[in-house]
Amino acid sequence: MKWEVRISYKKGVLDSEGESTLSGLKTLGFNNVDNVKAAKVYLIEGNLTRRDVEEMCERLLANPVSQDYSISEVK
Amino acid sequence: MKWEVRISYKKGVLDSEGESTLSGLKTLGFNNVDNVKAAKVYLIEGNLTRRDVEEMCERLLANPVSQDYSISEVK
Amino acid sequence: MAGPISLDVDDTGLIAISRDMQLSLSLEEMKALKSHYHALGRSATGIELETFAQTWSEHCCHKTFRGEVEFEGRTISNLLKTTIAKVTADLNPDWCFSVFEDNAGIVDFDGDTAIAFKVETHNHPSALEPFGGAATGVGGVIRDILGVWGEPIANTDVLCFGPLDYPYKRLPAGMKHPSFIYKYVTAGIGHYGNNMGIPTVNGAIYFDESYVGNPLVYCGTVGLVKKSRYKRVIKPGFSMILAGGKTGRDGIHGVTFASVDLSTEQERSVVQIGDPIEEEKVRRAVIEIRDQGLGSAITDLGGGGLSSAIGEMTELGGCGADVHLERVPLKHPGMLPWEIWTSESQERMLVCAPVDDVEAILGVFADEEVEAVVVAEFTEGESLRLMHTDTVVGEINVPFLFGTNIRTLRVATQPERSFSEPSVRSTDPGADLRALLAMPNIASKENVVRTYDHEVKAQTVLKPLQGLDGPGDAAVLKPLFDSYKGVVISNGMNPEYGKIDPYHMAACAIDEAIRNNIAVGGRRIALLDNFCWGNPERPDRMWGLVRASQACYDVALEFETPFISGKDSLYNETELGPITPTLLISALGVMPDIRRAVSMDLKETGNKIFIVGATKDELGGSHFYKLKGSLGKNVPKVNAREAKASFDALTKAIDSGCVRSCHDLSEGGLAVAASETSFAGGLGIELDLDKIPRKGELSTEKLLFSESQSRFLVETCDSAAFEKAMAGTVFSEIGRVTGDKRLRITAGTATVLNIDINRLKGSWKNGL
Amino acid sequence: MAYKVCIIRAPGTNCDRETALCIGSLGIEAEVVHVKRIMDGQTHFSDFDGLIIPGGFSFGDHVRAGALLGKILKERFGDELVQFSADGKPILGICNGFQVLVECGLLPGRGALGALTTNLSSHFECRWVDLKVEESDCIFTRGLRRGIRLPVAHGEGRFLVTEGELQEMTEANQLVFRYALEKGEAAGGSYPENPNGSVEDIAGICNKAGNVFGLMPHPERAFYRFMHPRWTKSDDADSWGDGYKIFKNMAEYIRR
Ligand SMILES: Nc1ncnc2c1ncn2[C@@H]1O[C@H](COP(=O)(O)OP(=O)(O)O)[C@@H](O)[C@H]1O
Ligand SMILES: [Mg+2]
Repeated sequence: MKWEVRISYKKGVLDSEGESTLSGLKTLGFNNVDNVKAAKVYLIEGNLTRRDVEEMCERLLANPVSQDYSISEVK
Repeated sequence: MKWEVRISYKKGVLDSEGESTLSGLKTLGFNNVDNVKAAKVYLIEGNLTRRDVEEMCERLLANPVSQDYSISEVK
Repeated sequence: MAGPISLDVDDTGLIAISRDMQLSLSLEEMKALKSHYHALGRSATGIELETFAQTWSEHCCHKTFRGEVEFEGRTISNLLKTTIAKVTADLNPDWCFSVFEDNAGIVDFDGDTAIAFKVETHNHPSALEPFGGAATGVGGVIRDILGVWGEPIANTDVLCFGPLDYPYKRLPAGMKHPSFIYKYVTAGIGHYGNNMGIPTVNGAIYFDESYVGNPLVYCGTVGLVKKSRYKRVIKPGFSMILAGGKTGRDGIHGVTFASVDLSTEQERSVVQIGDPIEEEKVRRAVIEIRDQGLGSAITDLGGGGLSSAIGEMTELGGCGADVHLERVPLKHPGMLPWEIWTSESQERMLVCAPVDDVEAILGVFADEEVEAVVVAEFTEGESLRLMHTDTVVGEINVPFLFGTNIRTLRVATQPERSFSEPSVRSTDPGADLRALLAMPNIASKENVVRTYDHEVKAQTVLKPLQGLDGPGDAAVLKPLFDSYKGVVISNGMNPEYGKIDPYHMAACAIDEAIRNNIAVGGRRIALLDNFCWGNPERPDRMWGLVRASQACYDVALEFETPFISGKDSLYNETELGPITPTLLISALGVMPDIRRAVSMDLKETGNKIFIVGATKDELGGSHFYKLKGSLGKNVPKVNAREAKASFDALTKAIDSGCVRSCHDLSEGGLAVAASETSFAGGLGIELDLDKIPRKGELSTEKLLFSESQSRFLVETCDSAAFEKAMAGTVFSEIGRVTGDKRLRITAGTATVLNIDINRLKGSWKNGL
Repeated sequence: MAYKVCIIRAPGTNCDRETALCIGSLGIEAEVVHVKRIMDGQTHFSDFDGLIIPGGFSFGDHVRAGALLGKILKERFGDELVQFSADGKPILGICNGFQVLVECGLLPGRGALGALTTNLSSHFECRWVDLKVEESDCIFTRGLRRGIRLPVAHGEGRFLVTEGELQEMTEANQLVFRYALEKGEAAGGSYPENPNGSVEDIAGICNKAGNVFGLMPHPERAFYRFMHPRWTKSDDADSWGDGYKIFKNMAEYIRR
């Protein structure tokens, strides 16, 4: 099975990478960009249930104070 | 419009984050994980065409020599 | 190509083989191979030809520098030996421990501890993949230090980019914009050094249009060697251990024998992203092996991979070897023997050891979780046998591989160019000064410097930014816990002068590297040369190379500063043309007691300011002229004999304790140096141009902005002591440190400029 | 009896040597121990009188800075470390070590949560900062009153906690260092004085008992005066730097 885990900043936590990418794009002349958010994705393969992957997120991949996670199966 | 850009390492280019996440998960007892790949996602909002976003990838976000990118529209 | 390749063909056939296999071997070289194999009575194998191509490449054997050059009606044979290495041979200092031999130059330091220093370039990969290219550049030079059993303690980096505001429209298709390259090169350097815990303590960033599409990335590493543990012994029966990262299809130049299918083609990436954590583990293991007294020789794997590393080991040992390629741990299954043999995968080292040491060495690697295997055994005789499982895939005669010396002949012709002095005036010297401070080459590099860890290891005594973030002249390290002895690292580079005259450019680069070192208290200086040049097959480029090398000999000899190592990177040309010839001189000094180190920031109101050295009408290639859109003609020239006397005197002054700050005069001349020392100290300064020692008549702007060499601005708390130390040299008291925060320059009673130092600092900080 | 401190390291840890030299020069034996040796059971935390988690990039700082080492310590040795701390033995986490302590739950405190996330500048930064020393029970900062200066060098030092926990920490005097203006008051989030955007300018915190201390700045890079960026201005190159006292306190506390 193949799972995709996406880790993003919690609402209220400033996404500094998104912000600096935004300003970088503007410097390059992309003036129509309004907003950029950055996130991290892990593609995880193995004989794993959704519950396993949830546990991975809770135990390692996401920090509950600063990050949200979402899981989806990749077909 | 909202676009999602995903940047991942090209095949054959070392993905050290994926590798060490894999071994970290194993150390924590997730023995069924076979493979982990890491990627980065940018969610970009603005009055932008797909061509604009492609240009962003080529000029700033991705390095075509070592990274692949894919673009999709988020509805 | 699995099958044998017959070299029994005519010249056209030989050229075709070299071309089709991308061997880059000349017809003469192919003919030498032809007769060699004819005598052997057999065909060559692919892996054998690959080995010759690697070993005889420009990269590995420096064809241009070691070949012959027709120059001004005579033939120079071996430029390296007759200029750069000759300085060292002529001086023959007893403190040089190993020069031009091993992976790095090594000089004495303190008792059993010696210092190794090497600078490399990684230009082409950085043009393609700036982050990975720069990172692997850092990783590669660190391995050069490990490759002399050295413990890396500091990195330097000197970077050259196209202008950051270069118009996108003018970029040829596929070429990356200088700002992209700048961003990712600096990120790659920081990434590797920071992760490995090696401080990046010194460097420079330089901009010029000729670097668009061809950036220069110089990476240097300094390390500590224990002389009693420096071993290079190789004997038949000894084993060779390959340790570190797995071997993959990365960086294999010689593309293709049999046609490759698409999937493998994708795996064979031209660029690599280094893994500093892997190298950090390798570093720990290598140092542990050294300290336990295990192993008999070591080398890194760089260009040419195993083929170069093992080849050189057999040559050093005067023996042969049996190599078992199937034992090499692979990233990509199914790699062909020649791919394994020539792969340039990162983070790998080769350790040689007598059989009795092997278990223990493998154990040390295992402790650090580094994969290590015995890949080869040295044998009696002179045959390098390459095996895959039980098949012999190649057999090479070592003396032939290294002894075949086909001299490359180059022609050097002086290009016809003429230069003239512009008539530019400075109607508003204050405005010109602020504009100069904001020029990218002069402006603060703080935004980059702070992304590098320059403090890790807690040995950095003088840091890249000094006082209130002023630009330091040199870095000082205190690498030993129980000694106050210091290592001093500095650089010099002046591509702008080379546009007028490569000889004086080289002379100035040497002077600058040395005077930066002297400024903080360094002495007993050793030099490294690093040439980045265009295509040496073009006579005009070659002429510049010869002239620059000659200057290296003349000037370094006079300064009594031996070269201990160096490197060249030629063929730096793109469709936009060649790069401006660029010579980086790196200087390695020592000082007996770091507590005497002098930083460049002003210290105390009331102290007197002296200028050391004479100011001349030398603004050719200056930044003032550049600001005004001219190049000029009167390039700065070095009088090394006078300079040496004054440098020695300054060292005496520093040791006497009367020097409170010292800053060298370089781009932008006196006005820029005075601004920097002043805003770095947060104190004002008052100078009188009339008091400057000079040669000839000089207008105000020339006094302010001339880039004459061998000059310093010195703050002293004891004028009498300073004057005594400097007696017999050219120097003069020209002003004092003031309590207000203003830079005030007068010519006698007339005010030339009077500016708030924070405004100057503002221009300087926001230039990039 | 010789006292011994464990300096734990993982692949990518790179400040272990200089940190060991600091504590080692104060008469405490400093042993650098690979975490693998603890996992193999060759060495035990309980053999030591103190623990230091030094700076660096443990496991490449992949996933999050300090996360992998933090979770390994938490899941494999959580009980042991909780006991270690309950026994009153000192634990010091410097930079990456602070990140590890937060990820493994030893800081802010048992069960409570914090995060050290990407700097607001979004990049690694090396600079000296002024620190305000807060009133606390932290055993490492005893006797430190006036502001001090230490270097930081990190890319992920922005400390975050939930509102409620921040209040609890404040009330329990767990805030130890705050980034400050040169004059001494807290930086109020202003850059670069607060180099990473930490809430409340937090640069270092301790547990309630005061024997577990994590900080982003590097005291081992300020052990001697000649490490200070402006030491050349005065003539006391030989004297101690502002980081000395932290190790001195640790040593004295161990010998108490
Ligand atoms: N242009 C040069 N100037 C001075 N020394 C050089 C130059 N090129 C090579 N050398 C010397 O030759 C030795 C071998 O160099 P090189 O082949 O570059 O080694 P490596 O491949 O390990 O970097 C080095 O010690 C270096 O000092
Ligand atoms: Mg080498």
